[in-house]
Amino acid sequence: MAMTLTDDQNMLRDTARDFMASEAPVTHFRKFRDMGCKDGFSHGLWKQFAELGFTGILIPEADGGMGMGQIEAGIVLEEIGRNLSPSPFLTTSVAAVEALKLADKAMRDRWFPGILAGETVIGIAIEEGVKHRPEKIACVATRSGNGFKLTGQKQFVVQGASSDMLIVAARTAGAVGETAGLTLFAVDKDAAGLSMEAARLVDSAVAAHVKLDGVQVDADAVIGEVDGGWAVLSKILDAGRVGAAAEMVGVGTGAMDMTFEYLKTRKQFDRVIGEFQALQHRAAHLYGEMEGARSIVLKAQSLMDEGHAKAELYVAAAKAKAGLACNLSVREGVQMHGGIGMTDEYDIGLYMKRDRSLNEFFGDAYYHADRVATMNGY
Amino acid sequence: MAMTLTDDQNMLRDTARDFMASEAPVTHFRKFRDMGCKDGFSHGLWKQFAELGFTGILIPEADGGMGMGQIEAGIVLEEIGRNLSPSPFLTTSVAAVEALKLADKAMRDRWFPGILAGETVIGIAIEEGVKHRPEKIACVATRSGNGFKLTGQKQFVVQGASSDMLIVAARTAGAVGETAGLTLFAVDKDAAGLSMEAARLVDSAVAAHVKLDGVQVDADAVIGEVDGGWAVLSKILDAGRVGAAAEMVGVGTGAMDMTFEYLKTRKQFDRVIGEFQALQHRAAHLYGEMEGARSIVLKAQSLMDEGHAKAELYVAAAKAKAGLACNLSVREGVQMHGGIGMTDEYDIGLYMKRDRSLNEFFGDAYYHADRVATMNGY
Amino acid sequence: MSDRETFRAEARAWLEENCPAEMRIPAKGDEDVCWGGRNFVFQSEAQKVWLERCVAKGYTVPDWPKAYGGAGLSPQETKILRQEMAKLGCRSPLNSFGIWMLGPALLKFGTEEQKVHYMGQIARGEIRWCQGYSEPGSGSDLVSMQTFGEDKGDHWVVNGQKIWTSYADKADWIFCLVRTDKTNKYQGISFLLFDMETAGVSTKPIKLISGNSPFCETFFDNVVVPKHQIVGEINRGWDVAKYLLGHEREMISGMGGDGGVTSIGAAMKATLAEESVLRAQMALFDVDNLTFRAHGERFMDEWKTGKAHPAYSNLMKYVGTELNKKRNELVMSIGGSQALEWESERANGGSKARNWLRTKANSIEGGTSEVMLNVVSKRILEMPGG
Amino acid sequence: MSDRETFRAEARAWLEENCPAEMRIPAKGDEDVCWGGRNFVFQSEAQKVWLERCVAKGYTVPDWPKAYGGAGLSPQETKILRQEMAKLGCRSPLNSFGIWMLGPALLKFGTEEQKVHYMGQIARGEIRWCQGYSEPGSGSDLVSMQTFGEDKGDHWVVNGQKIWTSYADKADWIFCLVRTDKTNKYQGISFLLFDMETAGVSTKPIKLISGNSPFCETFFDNVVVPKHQIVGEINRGWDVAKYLLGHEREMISGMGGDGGVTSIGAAMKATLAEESVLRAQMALFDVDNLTFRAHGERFMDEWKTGKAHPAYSNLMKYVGTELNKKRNELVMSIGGSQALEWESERANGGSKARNWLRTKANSIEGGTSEVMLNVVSKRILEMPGG
Repeated sequence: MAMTLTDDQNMLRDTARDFMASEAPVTHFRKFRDMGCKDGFSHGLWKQFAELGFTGILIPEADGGMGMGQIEAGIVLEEIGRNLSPSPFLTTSVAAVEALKLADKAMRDRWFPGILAGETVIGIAIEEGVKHRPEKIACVATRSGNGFKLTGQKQFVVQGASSDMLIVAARTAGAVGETAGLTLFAVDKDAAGLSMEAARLVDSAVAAHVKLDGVQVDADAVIGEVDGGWAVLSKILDAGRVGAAAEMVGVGTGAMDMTFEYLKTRKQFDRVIGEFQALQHRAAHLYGEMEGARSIVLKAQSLMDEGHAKAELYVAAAKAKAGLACNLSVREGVQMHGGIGMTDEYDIGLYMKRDRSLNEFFGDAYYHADRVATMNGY
Repeated sequence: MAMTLTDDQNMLRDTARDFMASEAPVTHFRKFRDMGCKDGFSHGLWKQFAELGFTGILIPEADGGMGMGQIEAGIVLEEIGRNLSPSPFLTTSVAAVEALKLADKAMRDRWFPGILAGETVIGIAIEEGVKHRPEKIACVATRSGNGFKLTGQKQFVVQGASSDMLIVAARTAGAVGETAGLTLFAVDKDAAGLSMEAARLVDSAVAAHVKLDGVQVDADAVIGEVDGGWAVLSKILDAGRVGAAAEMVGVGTGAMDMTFEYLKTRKQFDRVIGEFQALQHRAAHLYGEMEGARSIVLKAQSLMDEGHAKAELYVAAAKAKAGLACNLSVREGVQMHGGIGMTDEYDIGLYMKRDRSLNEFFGDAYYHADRVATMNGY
Repeated sequence: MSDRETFRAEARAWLEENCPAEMRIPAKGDEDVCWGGRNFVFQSEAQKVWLERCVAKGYTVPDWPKAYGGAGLSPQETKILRQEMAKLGCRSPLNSFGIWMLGPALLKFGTEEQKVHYMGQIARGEIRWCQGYSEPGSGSDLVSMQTFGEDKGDHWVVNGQKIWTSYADKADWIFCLVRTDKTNKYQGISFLLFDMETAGVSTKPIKLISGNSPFCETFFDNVVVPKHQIVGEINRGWDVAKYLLGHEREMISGMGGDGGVTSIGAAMKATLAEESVLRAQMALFDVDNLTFRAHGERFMDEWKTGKAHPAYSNLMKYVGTELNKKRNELVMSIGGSQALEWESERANGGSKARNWLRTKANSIEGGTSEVMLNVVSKRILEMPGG
Repeated sequence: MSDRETFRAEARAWLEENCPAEMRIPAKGDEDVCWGGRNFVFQSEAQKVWLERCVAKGYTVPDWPKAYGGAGLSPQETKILRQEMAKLGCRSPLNSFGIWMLGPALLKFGTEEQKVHYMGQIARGEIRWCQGYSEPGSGSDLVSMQTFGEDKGDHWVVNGQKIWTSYADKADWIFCLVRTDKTNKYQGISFLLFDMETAGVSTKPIKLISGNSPFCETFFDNVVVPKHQIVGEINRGWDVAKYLLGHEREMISGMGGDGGVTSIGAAMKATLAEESVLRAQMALFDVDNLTFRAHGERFMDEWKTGKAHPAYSNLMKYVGTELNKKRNELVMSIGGSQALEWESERANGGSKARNWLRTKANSIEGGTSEVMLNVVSKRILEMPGG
């Protein structure tokens, strides 16, 4: 596969770019933030996503979706990142859809139409500690009646309290730390014993702390195979990670462009500060880092779309690199903006906050560098 | 203790600085390198060290030495580093002397006079692998006759083949990886079963691969307590590490000064390159790193001289920081010198080589950062 | 007993007798800190008593001369007093830009009357000061400032705008750089003092990315400032400002962290045990942190004995603030998703995230890292060029 | 079968039949490489046969036109051929600055006669070329060069000195920048070709810190160069040089490592298992290494389709060479004391240390990292200022 976008992909990018810039720019984000919106995003915008086909971008054509791949999802995510557009796209249309693609027809029919319509939101309930450790799932699902009873707690469930359904990873066998013995469940928001406490995050997204107090689900709530949930979870994780990486390419590029623009206009000591060589070199270095991040993310997406054996390695590298580059971009952005970069009035600080959340989502750069090392055999 | 040198220490520094600059400058190093000297240093210079009292700087006054501390030894080492002066000072007068200070009178009387006279050279035979792992000593000493029989191999024994005696760490009890059960021995260079193969290093120092093939030593060859060698070894290591750190402060500062001088004279694009802001900022950053290294090394030396409980932590931090800063200095040095920095004719490359050896000696920056973490409780 | 030991024993006894128990537990946050001033509301009787007793003893500013409200202690005695306060856990009786910044400037540049009057007020916690340096558009380039004081014989009429005035909305007086000669860039600035209640002064808090508003915009609309309210000579305010910036840098360079060498890694042991690469970052940070502590100690010892380069505080400011930013990045990484929470009680109201964001200003305020590097390069390393 | 598949099968069959077995095992070092030229001594019969067969087939320069000694393959076919060669482990039949640098310049700027003559010689491995760009004192500032060619009607008489001429002591001809107009800095340089055996040419190897001498100083003392030995127009040699530097940068940027994504960490597993912080550095390096591979792939795909910014190769050169330096620092760290050995057989004659030192030149030769950052900043990011 050539590492350039096809004409169709370029068209999609133009569409997504125009749409986010006009319908969900940073002012849109500010509006929902400042109203203290309990969801942290606009349901109206989510409907508009659906109208453009974005919500079903990864849903197979046979199921009514666009049947596209990670590259296309990433194109949308990059524009989301560039504009800080708040939406359930990453969790619902990317991570959850990848899981549901492995579900049986009944479940697909139950959830895909709502996603396609921009009406359904799905939360991913995996994390149990403050750091990402998917194999350390301790939440248990014990056989009970026609199905299972789930007990445990989950954290950092982005948009969890706004979700119609949660995908919950629980242990049906094996010990904490093992990848075998996990099972994934679709748990309805109204299930008895399910409670949530919403917490606003630094980037104004809202994540939930979830309690599962003997939540009874039917056997048909299982996504994929009982005890074989790691296969489903892996899909969620790879898609969520590469998706977050793509969004960070957008966040980092948005911050960088804003900063470079500022360097070209701001005057200090009677000179435009972009004339200062020390800043020029840092700018050029940053550009190289962001270009590298863009490349490794595209590579990881391609390999996932090809079903390549090395996809997981590249996804880890992509999440790590995009995280490091985006983090550099927002740090340089705030520093180069100087005092006004510290004010809430300027946008650059919002990019710094978003970067932080995305870096943490599904494993930070250090976690993924560690995985790269392990996968590379040392 | 104030973190400034006393008047006496300043006087010592002036003496050491004048001496190294006139008797053992880089041209001296080049001379011995280019003649392919098998020792890698000048015995004549070693005698001169003795005349100034340097060789016995750490030997107690009661034993005929100057009875000074790590700060004073470090003052000499910094000037050695600045001039790349080749000598057995670090191994013999610092590491070995610290071990022998814990030996009984007979052994001190056996070795201190030769060191004081600048006639004796002692090698430290600890390393058994390519990376520093002092607790992983596998070389064994089994009881035999009146003493012990030593069997095993050692590497990276700097000036080993030029040594009159080797201090050998061997296991008399315990398992590989344990600090208990080690014993240190003074092994004469002519001992039967001891063989050495000299290898020239990148910085033209000569290190030995040592084989101990059932080397018989008397019981009085033991330095310190049988099975309690870790106490002696720790003295060697701390002194060797903080000493290497002090030498790296000298190497890094020497390289930095040379580079800053070059920045002030070299012209490119019709300007002195020191006018370029990108280089100025890198220069200022480097200066800060070297100043930091100088400070932590002084702190570690003070704490060692005080016998402070935190000395080991600071020694680890000092070896790490001096290593990182000196490495930055030589890298920036070669890069800022441009093409001529790559030539053997210019001195900056020699500093790069010396840095590399010193960084590796008794544990590199990463090893010591790891120890800092462990000592800090995580 | 040596003089020092005697002093230590006396100081200890005084503190034990006079420092209320409530003032020996650590302040919880900014609201627990005593800033003094006309409108300050004491949070407790203990806070008030502690201030009053220290004022009476001269211990709000122990090293200032007694004539100006201090206790006239030597640097050695001041250090001993601080050590004893630290041992007992005594809170600072009074925080103040007057103590940290204006006082030292007055001591060097003020008239005797000014010292007695203003330093006395500061020492007694009667007047809370703010600093008017930066202007919109001036940033690092302080001398490009536009706020102008028109000469009206016995007074100036000041018009213009300042920005980044810390707590201007809570301050009683301001020390302020004002252009009094438009024809001379450096030697056309005066260092003026005036009451924030003077007609024509208004302030507007600036909301920061941390969600807090410690800074204001401050506006001057025909503000009348009598001529005697100047520190130093007319048009030579830049000398005062530079001197004072040096003090500010020392203060900010101390911000390299927790004021000590405690590793944040230890508290997070369980997390780090599972995060090998993050642990390595923490380890390398701890090396830098220990280094900075030692560096600061050496700097202070050299500074006190006059051996430090006059521009060295710029280096310390650069190193310390960059280190503090790095520290807070690590705190956020180790804190994980919980550190992201912005309002919850679980996350202490988002204190980690807010602190992290706040530290981003460290390398901007009081001279940016870029300006510090310029200064180190030019003045210490003597690199060529403009 | 598609055309591509057919070509692949044919190429494979040809290679299997024609590439001698000895030429399918990796070259051990520089001495195993075939550089061609008048004085080249083949190291084995197989090496000679392999070159001859490739020459006959046009496979020393497969993508050059047949008229100039190539095989006239399309970029796609060239890629397939390279893949098949890699699969069989075939060595490069011929390494040459003529192929990598002069050839592309001739293809763009040369006359038809020059292409047939010089490119043919290059393709056949008959003439080994070196490059005369840098001069003592010019460094990054190439156009400040002083070597002067005096116009004598039908020839120039060249006097001056070059430095960093790779393997000048082994080269047959040189392509050389010579000032032919002292009044115009940029448009006063010509791109000349001449025989190193011409009277007045002498060379002196430069010993590097790696202990090797791949570069020379080259002296010109009244060297006569006929006018037809110019590439491009008189005084417009800078255009040729710039074009060629772009090619050099692409080549050097490929040096980011082993040409692949193999982690050096895997081979050092046992060491890294005990070195937690070093392992973390290696892990972060591997992230950068995978990134650079993907970046290079994307760059080449964009370059080929004309989508890459013309100055983008400067960015790749910067990133790739800095990465390669970092890689070699890690190789040295992981190699520990054994990697320090300079001459021993155990350490393969100090190959790790020598390679490590060699890589320090990566970010200097072919345009320093600083120049690359300037170019990226000015031309791609369009930052203001001179």
